[in-house]
Amino acid sequence: MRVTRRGFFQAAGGAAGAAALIRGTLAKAEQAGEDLRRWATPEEVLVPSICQQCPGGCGLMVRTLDGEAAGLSGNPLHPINRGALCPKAFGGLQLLYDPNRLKGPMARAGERGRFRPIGWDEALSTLTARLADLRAKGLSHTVAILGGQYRGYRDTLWKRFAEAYGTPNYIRVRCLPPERPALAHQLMQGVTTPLSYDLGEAQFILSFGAGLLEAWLGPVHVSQAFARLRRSGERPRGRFVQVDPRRSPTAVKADRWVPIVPGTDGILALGIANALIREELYDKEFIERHTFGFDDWVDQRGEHHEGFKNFVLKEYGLLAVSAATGVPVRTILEIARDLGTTKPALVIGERGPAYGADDLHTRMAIHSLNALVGSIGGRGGLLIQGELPLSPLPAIRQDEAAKGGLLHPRIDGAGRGQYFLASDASQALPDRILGATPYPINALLLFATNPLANHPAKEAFAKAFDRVPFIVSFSPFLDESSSQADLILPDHTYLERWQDDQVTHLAGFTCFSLARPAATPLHQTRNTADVVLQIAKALGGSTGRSLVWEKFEDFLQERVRGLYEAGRGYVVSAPAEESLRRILERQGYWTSEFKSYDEFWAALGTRGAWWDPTGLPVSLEALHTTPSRKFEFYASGLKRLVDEAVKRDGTGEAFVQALGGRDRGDLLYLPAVAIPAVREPGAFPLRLNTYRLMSRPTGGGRNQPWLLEQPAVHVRATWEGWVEIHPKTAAEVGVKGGDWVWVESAKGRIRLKAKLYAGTLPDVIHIPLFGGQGASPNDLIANETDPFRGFGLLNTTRVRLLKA
Amino acid sequence: MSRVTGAPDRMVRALQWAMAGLAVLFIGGIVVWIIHLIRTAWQLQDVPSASIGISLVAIPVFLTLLGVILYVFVGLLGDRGGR
Amino acid sequence: MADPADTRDAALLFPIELTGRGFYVTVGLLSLLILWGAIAYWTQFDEGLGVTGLHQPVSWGFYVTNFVFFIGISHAGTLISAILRLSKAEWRRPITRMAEVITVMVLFIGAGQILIDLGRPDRMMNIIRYGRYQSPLLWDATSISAYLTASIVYLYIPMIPDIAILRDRVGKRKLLYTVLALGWQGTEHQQKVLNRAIAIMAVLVIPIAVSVHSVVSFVFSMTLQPMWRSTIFGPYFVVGAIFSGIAALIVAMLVFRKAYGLHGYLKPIHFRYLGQLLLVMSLLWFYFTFAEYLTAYYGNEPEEMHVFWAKFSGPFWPFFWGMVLTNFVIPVLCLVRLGRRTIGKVLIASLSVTVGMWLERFIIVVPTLSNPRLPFGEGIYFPTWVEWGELAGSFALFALFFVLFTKLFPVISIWEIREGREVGLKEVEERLLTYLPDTAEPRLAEPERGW
Amino acid sequence: MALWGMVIDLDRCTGCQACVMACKAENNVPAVGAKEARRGRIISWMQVLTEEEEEHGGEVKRFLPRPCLQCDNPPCTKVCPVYATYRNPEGIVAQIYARCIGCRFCMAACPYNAKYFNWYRYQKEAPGQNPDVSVRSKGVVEKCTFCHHRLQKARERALAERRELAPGEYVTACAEACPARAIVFGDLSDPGSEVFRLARSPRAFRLQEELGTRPKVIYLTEGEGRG
Repeated sequence: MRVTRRGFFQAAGGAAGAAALIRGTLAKAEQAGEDLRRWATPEEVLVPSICQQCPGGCGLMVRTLDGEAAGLSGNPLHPINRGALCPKAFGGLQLLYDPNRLKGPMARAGERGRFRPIGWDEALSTLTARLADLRAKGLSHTVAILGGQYRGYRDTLWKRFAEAYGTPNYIRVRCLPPERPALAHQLMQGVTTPLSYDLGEAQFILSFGAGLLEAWLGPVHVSQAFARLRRSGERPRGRFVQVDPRRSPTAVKADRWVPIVPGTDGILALGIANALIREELYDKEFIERHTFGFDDWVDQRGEHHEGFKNFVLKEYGLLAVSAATGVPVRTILEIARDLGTTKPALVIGERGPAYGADDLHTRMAIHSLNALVGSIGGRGGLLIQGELPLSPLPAIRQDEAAKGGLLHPRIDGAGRGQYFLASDASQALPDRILGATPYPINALLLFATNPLANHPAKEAFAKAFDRVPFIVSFSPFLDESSSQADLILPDHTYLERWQDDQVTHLAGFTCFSLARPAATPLHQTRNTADVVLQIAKALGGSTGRSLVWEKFEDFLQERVRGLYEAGRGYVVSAPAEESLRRILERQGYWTSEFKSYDEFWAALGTRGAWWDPTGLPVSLEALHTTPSRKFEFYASGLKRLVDEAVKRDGTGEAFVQALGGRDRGDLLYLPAVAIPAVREPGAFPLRLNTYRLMSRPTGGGRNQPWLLEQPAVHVRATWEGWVEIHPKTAAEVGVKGGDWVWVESAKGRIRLKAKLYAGTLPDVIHIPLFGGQGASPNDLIANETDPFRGFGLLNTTRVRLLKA
Repeated sequence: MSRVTGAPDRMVRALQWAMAGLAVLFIGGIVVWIIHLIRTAWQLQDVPSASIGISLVAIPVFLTLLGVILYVFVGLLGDRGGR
Repeated sequence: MADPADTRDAALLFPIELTGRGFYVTVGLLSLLILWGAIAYWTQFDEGLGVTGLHQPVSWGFYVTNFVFFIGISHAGTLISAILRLSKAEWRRPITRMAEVITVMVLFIGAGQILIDLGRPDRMMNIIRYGRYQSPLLWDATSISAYLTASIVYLYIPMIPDIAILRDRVGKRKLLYTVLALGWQGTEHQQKVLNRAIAIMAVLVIPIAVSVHSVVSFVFSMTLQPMWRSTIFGPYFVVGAIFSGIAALIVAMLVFRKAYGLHGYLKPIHFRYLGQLLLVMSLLWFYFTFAEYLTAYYGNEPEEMHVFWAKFSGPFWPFFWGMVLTNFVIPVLCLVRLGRRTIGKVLIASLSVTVGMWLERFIIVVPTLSNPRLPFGEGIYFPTWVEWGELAGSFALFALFFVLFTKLFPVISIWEIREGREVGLKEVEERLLTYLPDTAEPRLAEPERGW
Repeated sequence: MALWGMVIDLDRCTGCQACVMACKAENNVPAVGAKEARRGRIISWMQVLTEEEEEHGGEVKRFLPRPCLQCDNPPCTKVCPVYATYRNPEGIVAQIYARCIGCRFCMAACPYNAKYFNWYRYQKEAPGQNPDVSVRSKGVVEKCTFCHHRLQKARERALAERRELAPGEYVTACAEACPARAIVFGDLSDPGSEVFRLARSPRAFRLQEELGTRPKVIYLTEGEGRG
């Protein structure tokens, strides 16, 4: 027999009520009646929401009982995840019910780190007064907004706010370089929208260190594609090779794990290219018709340029490649043969953090393999993402204050000089705040980011924070960064607020997700998007004029109208209904399911997403918008940028230097990765590799016990961080599994539990980014910065081990 | 030889028979319990044969024990009565 | 029958009549240990079994080890005394009572271990209300309650004449002794009833005792777990039980011999005989152990071998080799020649076996659990202060029960000693004669027809 | 009568633990905390085990999600002294928390270590829990129930709508969450069901098949091979 808790109380309440009546005590009977209402079967409603634990953007169904969230599952209609979820999603419940959440706004009381609760009115007026004051003094550019990991209209809103208010400093602080699209794709194909990988339709996948099945873009979407690759039913089992210094769970699932010296992925890619060319396994038709710079060529001025083919054959002999990468020649040949003979094959070169010192050319080298096998623009290859037909925003009418502020360069230097091509340069940011170059920062707004814990330059950030007189945090938690704030205006957690999501890594369709609040807010928190609108209104001027919406909900409703009016796409619905519509559409009929926009809006709110599974521009022309209208092995777009930079005085030279210097000649524009000289081990003989766990949500998830308790399965770990050491290496320093070890780099040292893991190169140790107890690898990472894109290099640090 | 006893004879005898009664109750209880277990196993069709099999050994053993106890009580106490 | 005025065995009544400082000190010390155990149990009851060192997968540890160990010790007793009685070994007379007391006391403690081990002791009655005979635990419950009943009866019946002596001789606790003596006057009928009852019990108690320890072993061998699923576990456990029982009995005898000055009753010869019995059991135990491990090793089944190597050279090697040392090497070395210093050697051997048999139970229970069939982490088990406390408390409680018993009843059967003097000598002589060839008319036995 | 079973395709499984966390959220399985976890007391009805290659110094070879295997011949139910665990007519091995005395015999008897014990009272009733599943007290054994409460709810719904239980209406939380769709749940006695078909795949095997426990969780091996 089934007795649910509530059912039981209901029964008990009924019995108590009866007993009270028999006794004739009216008051007690009323009390019992009250109990009965309290314990009555609650109203159960499923509300769609969007998981915000990672950039995957999976659709959720939140089970609510009288408005109280009591369970999560995947939204079965949502095209990204089709009802499935990853482990992180379930941590969302614990995030929502975290007992240490901030209960309302807080203001600094005395020194930093001490707080007193305040009301929303006071909090908002304090912030508005401060911002208005700076703006009035012509210092609007000295307000910096640091954003984190989120997408969609919250990003748009902040950007608009910054532009209307008059600060160029809306800076995204994230580990993953915030590129839209990947720079290598932009330079070689000229595309300006993100490309996506059609993993599920590929027959062979070669991945250079991308944690496909762990923390790469959207884990659920990729896992589903992986399952299709392996067992689609209609085709033979697809194969998949993982190049990675570590036998990650992805490598475990791969048919072949290719351990590689960290940072040499580009060299291996060129070695494979060499083998493909030498054995004539490349797609000759594609190369001939759709690429530029493969063979030697002569430019307009009559200068002879060496083509990709001869360059690779000359420079990347297999023996040299094998020596540099540690991958046997035989393996390189086998991979090349597999890659050249299996169609469609797909090469992935978007490892989350940077590959190493020459990251851009490494990515270009890897991407050139996709061109060699002709995997661009077809099924199982690289596809382009369609744009969502959302209603455009009205133009911002900037007043003088805003215009004046925007004339200033960005504090992090992005978009100028050496960071000419970077959209954000967070690694350089703290030093520039500290040095007040080119100007001091007077106010810092932190939204969805915690650089004091999660950024490799966290010490520099801590110092920089000390220099800023006014820091505002919108974090719902008192984390490292928000505890240094002067004012905290806590945001809702994602199950409590209106929000949207626009994911750009989807193969074959475009998707817009909408979430209304699934749970009644537990505390006195407010959706930061609403707060931004409120502040803008209070500030008035061009800020108020540009952000006229009362609530974020209104803003969203206005934007989404574009989807309704686009004349394509669907609000997601049951599979049967959907396939019927698609059959109709193929025959040329598209009809709207809804009579009015209100109906459309309501349906979107109860089903959770809109998508357009058809109408993708997959023609090769659309994919090749370079100057030559072809795939360019020789990136003439980059050449043009460099030429322009050289013509410009002052800042241009820094950019060219950062890229590698003009004396490299054509090598700057070719996917050329220099083979490094053999380095003596020196004082720090081991390399440090940090990686992202499947179980790590955005922000680290320290308030999500389920995830902290079972963070990984390849090692037995729980609650505290660890370092993975090859048994041989461990034996050399006399360390056994479970011992404490010191890991020491030039920057500092941390103590961690050792886990012996044979799945690694012996001279590489691996530390996960883990939100639980124990030291963070960020304390070790030497703050090497990618010289022209401004993000930290996470995997170039050298370390040594000591038994603790 | 005079009997050196401080307690009234009837009370002593009552206590002694009470001990015997206790033994009957205890072992009787165990037997009833075993039968209860068979009944439960039968009702739930939870391998009643096992219960019956075990009880076929267990019940006689307990009854024999009870027999010995009663034999001693009756034998010793009864003899004094006849003195 | 014995004359109550007979004062020869007055020494046996001293502990009951007089109480010295030593008694209070002992009781005090034991009470402290019991207090530790009680605090430990209260902590566990209040907070949960989490206060122990148990975990996933080692879900059984000290308590189950203690359960098997104590139930094993209980064989000391009744089984030995019954066998000696049935075989009419005359040297049994000063030993039987102590053996029987150990059995009863230790059975309570042993059964108690299972209750300590329960996660929900408040639901203990579920075993009675909803018990099911498919579970070996219920076999245990039945078998142990039968054994407990039988042991109490078997302790009580031969004590009746002694209680009568106490009733007549000791000034204290008159009512208790009068009631318990069941009006014993030593009449012929009474003696006949008594002797018959003792004889029946001695026969009855042996199969029950064997069943108890077989059933205890079935708790393990009925599962599918590596190194538990073994057909010889029943006899192996019974042998181990008798082995540890004898050892515990010897230790108890030596303690009371010293404490109550019973040198006159417990002579080296008794220890020599018991020592020889212990030696035989040690060899038998070794034989079983050898057979058990050889089959596992020879079969070389991967899951069994995990457990096997965990015991041989893995984390449990100190326990395993400690067990071999204390159960086999030390006792054999001590007991193989019992010429001089019999008592010392027997004492060392017995203490060694007591420790060794506890280790044996531990090495059976824990390594199997800590090496599961599926690839989990190996679970290493470290007991906490709670488990140590309950172990100490259990031993202390047993000792206290025993000491208190000796304050109420004679620890050596007075009437049996007297009977030995008065009847035994003659009887043995007569019996001995019947063993011998008839010297008067030596003649060959006629071959029976058809043989 | 239905015979509920599960097929886990190891070729699809990526060891991501979505099933593990889905199970915890669905069945109110507590996180036991750092101290308890270090002592080896994590409760994880669904657990992803890793098999290691012995010859390569212990490299992880494959992932093996392990729920309760719901044996048709369960070694755990036999040894329970109080009927707190039994195989119900539809093949689900049930656990009655209110009956369990915490002797842990079933844990010792289970060859798959699928049973877990509440060493302490790890949690109280709190918002966010699933009201369909009771919060276990200290001192009792718990384990995967194939989300039996979902069957009850589905059945009630079907009853209220006066129809038969539709296939696919009752699915466990782990199967529902699995991103690679490696877990398929259904009625093994229904020849039309996917589990019926997959259970007869040439890739199918059962854990510790030689023990004769006849698990109703069936695995499909990795690698080539049809099915």
